[in-house]
Amino acid sequence: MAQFAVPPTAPSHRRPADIAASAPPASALARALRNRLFLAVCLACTALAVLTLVVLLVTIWREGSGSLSWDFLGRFASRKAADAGIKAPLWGSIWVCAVCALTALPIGVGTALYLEEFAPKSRLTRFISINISNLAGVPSIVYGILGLTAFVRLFGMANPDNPIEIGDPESFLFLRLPFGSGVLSGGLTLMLVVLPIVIVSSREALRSVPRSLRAGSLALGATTWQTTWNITLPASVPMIMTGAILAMSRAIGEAAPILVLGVPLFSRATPVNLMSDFTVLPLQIFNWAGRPQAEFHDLAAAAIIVLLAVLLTFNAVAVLIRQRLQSAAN
Amino acid sequence: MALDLPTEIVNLRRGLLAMGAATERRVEQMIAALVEGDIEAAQAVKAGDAEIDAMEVELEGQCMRVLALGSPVAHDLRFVLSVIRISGDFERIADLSRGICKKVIRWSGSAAPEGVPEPLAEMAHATREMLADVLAALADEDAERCREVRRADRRVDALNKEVVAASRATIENSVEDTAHAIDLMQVAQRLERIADIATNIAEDVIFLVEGRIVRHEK
Amino acid sequence: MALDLPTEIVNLRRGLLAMGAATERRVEQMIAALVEGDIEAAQAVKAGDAEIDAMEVELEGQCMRVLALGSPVAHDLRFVLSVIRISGDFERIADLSRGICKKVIRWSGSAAPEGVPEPLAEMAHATREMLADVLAALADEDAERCREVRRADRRVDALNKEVVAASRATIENSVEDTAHAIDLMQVAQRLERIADIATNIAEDVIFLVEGRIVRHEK
Amino acid sequence: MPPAPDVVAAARNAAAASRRGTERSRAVRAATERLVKRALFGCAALTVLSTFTILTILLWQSVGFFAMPEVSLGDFLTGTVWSPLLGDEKHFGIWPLVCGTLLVTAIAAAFALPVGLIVAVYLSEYAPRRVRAVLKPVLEVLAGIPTVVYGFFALEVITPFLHGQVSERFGTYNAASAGIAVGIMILPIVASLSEDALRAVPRSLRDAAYGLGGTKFDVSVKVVVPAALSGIMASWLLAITRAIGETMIVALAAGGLARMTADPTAEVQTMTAYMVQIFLGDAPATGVEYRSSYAVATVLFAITLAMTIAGDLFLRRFREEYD
Amino acid sequence: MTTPPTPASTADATHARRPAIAPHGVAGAAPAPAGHPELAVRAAGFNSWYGQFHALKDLALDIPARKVTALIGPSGCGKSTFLRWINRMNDTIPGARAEGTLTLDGGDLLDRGMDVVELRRRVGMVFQKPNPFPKSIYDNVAFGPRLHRKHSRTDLDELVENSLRAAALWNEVKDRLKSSALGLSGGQQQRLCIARAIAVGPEVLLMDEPCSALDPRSTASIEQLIRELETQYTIVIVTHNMQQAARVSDVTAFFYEGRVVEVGDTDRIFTNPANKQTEDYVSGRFG
Amino acid sequence: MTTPPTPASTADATHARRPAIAPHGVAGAAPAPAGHPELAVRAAGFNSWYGQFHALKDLALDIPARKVTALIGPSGCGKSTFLRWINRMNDTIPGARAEGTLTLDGGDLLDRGMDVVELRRRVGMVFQKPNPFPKSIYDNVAFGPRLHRKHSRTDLDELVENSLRAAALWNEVKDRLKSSALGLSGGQQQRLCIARAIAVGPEVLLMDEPCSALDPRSTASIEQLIRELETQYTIVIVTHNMQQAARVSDVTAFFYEGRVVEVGDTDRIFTNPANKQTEDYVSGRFG
Ligand SMILES: Nc1ncnc2c1ncn2[C@@H]1O[C@H](COP(=O)(O)OP(=O)(O)OP(=O)(O)O)[C@@H](O)[C@H]1O
Ligand SMILES: Nc1ncnc2c1ncn2[C@@H]1O[C@H](COP(=O)(O)OP(=O)(O)OP(=O)(O)O)[C@@H](O)[C@H]1O
Ligand SMILES: [Mg+2]
Ligand SMILES: [Mg+2]
Ligand SMILES: O=P([O-])([O-])[O-]
Repeated sequence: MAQFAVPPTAPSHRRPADIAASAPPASALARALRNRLFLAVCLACTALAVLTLVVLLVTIWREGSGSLSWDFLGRFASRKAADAGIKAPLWGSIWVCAVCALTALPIGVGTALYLEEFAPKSRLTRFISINISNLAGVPSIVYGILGLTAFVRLFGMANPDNPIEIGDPESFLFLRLPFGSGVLSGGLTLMLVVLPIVIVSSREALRSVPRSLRAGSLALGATTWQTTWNITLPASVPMIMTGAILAMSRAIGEAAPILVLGVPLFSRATPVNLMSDFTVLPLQIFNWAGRPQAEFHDLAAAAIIVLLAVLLTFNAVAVLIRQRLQSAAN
Repeated sequence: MALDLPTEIVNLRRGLLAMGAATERRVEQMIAALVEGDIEAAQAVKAGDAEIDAMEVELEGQCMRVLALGSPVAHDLRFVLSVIRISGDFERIADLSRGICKKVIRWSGSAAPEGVPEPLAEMAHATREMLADVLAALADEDAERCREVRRADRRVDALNKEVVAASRATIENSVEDTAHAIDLMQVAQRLERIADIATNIAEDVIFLVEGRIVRHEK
Repeated sequence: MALDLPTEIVNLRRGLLAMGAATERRVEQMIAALVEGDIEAAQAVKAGDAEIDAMEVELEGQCMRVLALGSPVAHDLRFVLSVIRISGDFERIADLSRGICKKVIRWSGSAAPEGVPEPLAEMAHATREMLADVLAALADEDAERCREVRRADRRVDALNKEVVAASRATIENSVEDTAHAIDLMQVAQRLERIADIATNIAEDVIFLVEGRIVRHEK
Repeated sequence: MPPAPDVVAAARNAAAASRRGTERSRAVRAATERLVKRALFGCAALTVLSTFTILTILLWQSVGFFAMPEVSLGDFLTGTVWSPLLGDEKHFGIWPLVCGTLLVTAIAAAFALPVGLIVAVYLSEYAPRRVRAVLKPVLEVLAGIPTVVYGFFALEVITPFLHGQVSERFGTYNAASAGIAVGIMILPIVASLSEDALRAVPRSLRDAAYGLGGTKFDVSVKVVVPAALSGIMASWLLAITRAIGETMIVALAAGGLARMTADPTAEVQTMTAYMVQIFLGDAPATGVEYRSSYAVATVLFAITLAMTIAGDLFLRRFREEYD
Repeated sequence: MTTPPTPASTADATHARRPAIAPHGVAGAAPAPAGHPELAVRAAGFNSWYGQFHALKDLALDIPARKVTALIGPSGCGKSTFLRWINRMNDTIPGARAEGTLTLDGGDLLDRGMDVVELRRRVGMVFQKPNPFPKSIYDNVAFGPRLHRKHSRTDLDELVENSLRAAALWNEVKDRLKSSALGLSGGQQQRLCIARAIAVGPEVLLMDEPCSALDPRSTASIEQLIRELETQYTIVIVTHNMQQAARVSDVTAFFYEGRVVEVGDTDRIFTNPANKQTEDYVSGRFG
Repeated sequence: MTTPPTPASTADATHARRPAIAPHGVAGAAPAPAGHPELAVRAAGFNSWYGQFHALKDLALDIPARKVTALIGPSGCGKSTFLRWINRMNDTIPGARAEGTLTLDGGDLLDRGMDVVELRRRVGMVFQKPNPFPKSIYDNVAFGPRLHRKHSRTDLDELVENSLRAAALWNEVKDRLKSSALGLSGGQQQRLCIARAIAVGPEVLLMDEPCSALDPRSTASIEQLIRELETQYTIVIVTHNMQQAARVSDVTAFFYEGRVVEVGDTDRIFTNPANKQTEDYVSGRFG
């Protein structure tokens, strides 16, 4: 503002109203037109997004609905398109997701609780939070590499060709070291993928609980944990659950990290325990979609329909929870 | 203690009316002393003045407190201001009564002539009546009655003139009565002031009720 | 207009001091009329009373406004209360001066005796001095000076007694002077009241400065 | 219950009643407190551990890779030929893979960032409540669709469309198709996060702008968008990061030919696609090809890490605090 | 308190389309009829609804020009609603509608065809919480003028400076015009918002509890400012603080349950209100 | 204003570990020495910091028992900071520390080994914005008691009822104890917060601008309540509203830049303050 700094005195005595009235007015018509035009652009872009979704869904439905049947869900994969089904990947997905949910939720929420409620304001705390936001940006295929090394091979600490086995391989209670590319490895790997999501959304949920509520509880003589357990957590549970469901739907759709683990592309069995071989739906879709034959593309489309149905259900639940939350708040 | 404006206003009102009653009692005793020569009553008025003074200081302090802590407005504010003014008026009335009583006591010591002249006695009663009326008007916040009090003041003024004329006549008749005649005139003048002050109170009540200053209006 | 408390306080102060000056002028004129027989001055006092009344009503209205809209506390509050009280006192002083002037005018009409007795003139001057002092003390918020004013009141009281005694002597000497002697006594009594009221103002200034009610303390 | 006559008596009764009952143990309370805090810290430590492990693995394997006789770090960082599988003439120059990744990302960003932002502006500023109630879930559905589905979509719809309607030069695998599919994938991320940022702009700012005589356009574009800029930028950076790390779409639609090109019709290979190629194949775990995928992963990790840190800094530096 | 309508506000009270308010600069310039205070805003038989809820009922209120009018009354009595009709901010609220007479300098404010953008230029508004844009101080003030007109660079500089001077903020910010407005204190931010409103050259300034988010010191500075602006602008201020209404306003209107119960000189309302409800409210005896 | 220390607050002012405050129920029961007002909180040579920032400087303040003490002063002068040391809520702020003497009924409040949980039971706090928990009204009030003791069902019912009665809320909520506390109005919520604080049987109630988020009507009800509770509790209230301090308190302390400039009977502070700064502040002439 050089021109203000130089002349030290003599403010002009024109009233703001006079100065404001002195310049030529902007054309009202032009302003109105610009207003309209922008609205048109907005509508076009939004329509494009919606249209994309419609085209996508329609294409998939057209290609996949033909192959869809209860049989399709109940059959194993086959080299012949007509005989192929998704029994193995469907069950694989369910198993893996269960493992993922059971591990990611406690760890993720626990981390969020620690950071929001307990952590002192130290460098370590800051480092942990930065680290988590970085983890959120790590491509999922890199997690695959981590899972491969850490779970499948257990850092090479045990000989994969001569694994240590505890229990009956056909029963549920069976442990093998290293884990190999079984359900447990898959689930834990997905856990790593979605952990940052769970943590971030849980932290957000906890942060949305007003400070004043915590202060109110502490001022009544509650300890930090009593405050957390009685006040903060109950108030944030719906939001945490919404975040968790969205994280799970991400886990269900992930193919890349599972692919890296080296799971068999052809599986003709459903898992019986945490060490069982498995495949997952997205991987099966990838497999079918990558083949040159059109019949397999139809199978892929059918499998996609199943996958999307599962996801839509998840989403619907999340939306429901959120709406309950919103109506409770009002 | 913490301050609750409505309660404080009620307390002020109670205090003011109590002070009014005490003042009225002084005036009654004063008239008893003056008209009936009741020396004891005169003594009582003299002795009781400190009490009235204390009441005034107390009320004034309370008003100050209410103004400082309660920020009254509208009727409340006018009421507090009226309390300040009227309590001062009461104090002045008690003071004037005390002055009259002092004279009465002095007379009783010397060989005083029997009784007071008719117009003075009448004046005393008229004044007393005005005071009673204005106290009632204050208690009821009755502006109409106040206007009557203002009218009544004229009569007291006229009586005062009569007393002065009568005194002069007395003196011119018998010079040895000069001292007493002068005293009587002074008493009359004080009564006239009391009536004036009653009128002022009436005007304050009108202000309190109607929010208009009528003091210097005719 | 909107209300800015500091500005309002300054305005009130200005208004009060102006009223004080106007009152002082009346008293001066009254003394000129009384001591030097300046009838014009007496006329001026009589005519100017309405102006003082107007000033009082104006100041009082302003105080009311400040109290209602500005919620003053501490010194501001005490100041506003003092303005209410002191302006009333000024009005009363002007009223009493007017009373004296009326008498002076009456004398001029009849064949009045030359001059006023020495003690009365002295009383007039002492009273005027008290008033001047208390006005200065008010302007400077000087509590010490106010205490002096309180002391000076005793002298005026003593002079008043002298005047009454002298008047009685006059009457007993020459009955035909009764009327004038009575007038002189009444004038003296009014002067005494003016001095009393100056003392009251002094007490109000002490209250304003120190926040203590000293009115009925000895 | 005795009816308490007034406030003071009730207060006295309350004080008395609060003293009845048995006191809880303070020792137990303190012990619980310590235990819980440690357990939760354990959870938090796990996240650090996982970063640490990733770094160790990537660096360890990369060191192994660069220690092999066929490879040199210099060539890797400056080389413009990537041909790990072609017989004896193996070249490990990372640039073709980086170039492929950037091309696909650029196409995706060019489409998704502006469109996503405009959709966000529409949703937060213009859309009637009912339209918003429909559109918001639609966006969420789009965001929740697995990437493999987009890959399928690219192969089945986008590529035939490009080939048929735009130009014959688009082959079965091409960068444009993959880029557009990635764009569709990140569009909801941009739209949804930007919309959050726009809605976080307090209503009072809009009121102020309307109060000065602004039109809806003025208010949205001149006040609300600038006010939410840091959030919008953060959403863009996150979307780009996701695009760079995207695997399944490019593995399906972009092809497997690593080369330096800016031609959207051309078949390209991205870093992630190369890794898929290796891990799907039967390359021996000790071979140079296998090891090379770790080196690529390291580069990928470094790039995304840089992006996230940049986004973080951006958010921190330019965030406007509204109470 | 009912003043005869100014000539401009004719008797036309029907709701056919009428010409929108007079063009800028003309209406304000017309001198008021001698002997009557100039009227800025006039409401008569004014009703307003939010959906089914009848918020303002048969309201009559005349707001004098170039004075400060305070609207007081208990929460929810419709003060803000009335204020927001004067510059049609209620247009942004779905379901809000009004009927009856509401004029600004005689021009109908309820005309559906009216150019609300121009209206809001003429009627500035200051809100409860200071709401500076997250831009530089300079850009905040220049925002409004830039919307409406093309100013030369030097004109704009002058306009910004004079607006900031008018808002008594210039000396505090002149050395940091380019720094963010969010770095100012609460009181400064509110004065900035006033400068911003002033910069478009309004005739009327509406203020909805402009000090309720501020500490006493900042409040005092804003009150001082309002007093100084009064000669230039017609100011309407909503406040919950009776003392504030008493301090800053010339005219006070007491709202109760959607009606104007009493309106009059502030002095009178606070010393001698005519209505019992007004008396109770200003004495703090309400409820 | 300096009153000799009560016997319990001995001369020990060093900062070695001292026994924590006297066990519950004993300290409060000891009668005050005759002739002196009973002292609840006593600060002397008290200093407090936030990191490097010296927030309270050499503060001396005696807070009488079972009276209302108002802390007034400009924004940022340290009123809240002082208040939050009395129940050690500052422990939750990293970098906050204090030195000097601060005692409650003679027990050292700065003892690091003190059981702050027990302290906060004895010293209740009410915040600026009403902050009821998102639970039922009943559970809000029962929350504190449940933390500290195992009450029988009937005991708890009685406690909840009496606490609500003490907060003058019982009649309004007795038919909907099980419904959410968030459905109450602002003023009711604040009274609920007071009931919640009362339910743990405190001796001292700290209130940090308890009415600043409320409308005048609710404010009046809270002020009324404070006046009624005064005989039972030692109340310390921070307020920006001078009129409020004047209305509710017995003793007023004026804070300025981290020091207590003047403290005394509220009457005196508002009619005849001894200090020029106090006078200026209460007269609204500040700054
Ligand atoms: N957008 C809205 N939709 C529906 N009702 C509304 C809306 N805004 C206000 N109201 C209702 O209209 C009435 C008047 O509201 P308004 O905001 O004008 O009150 P107010 O006098 O400004 O109160 P306050 O002093 O609390 O600001 C209230 O009963 C309120 O509940
Ligand atoms: N958590 C904190 N960290 C650093 N400084 C703080 C913190 N809390 C308060 N302060 C500073 O300490 C000083 C005193 O703050 P405090 O909140 O006690 O003031 P206050 O008198 O209550 O003001 P207000 O009236 O605005 O509430 C202020 O200058 C403030 O900036
Ligand atoms: Mg006396
Ligand atoms: Mg409002
Ligand atoms: O002062 P006065 O005696 O005339 O009332």
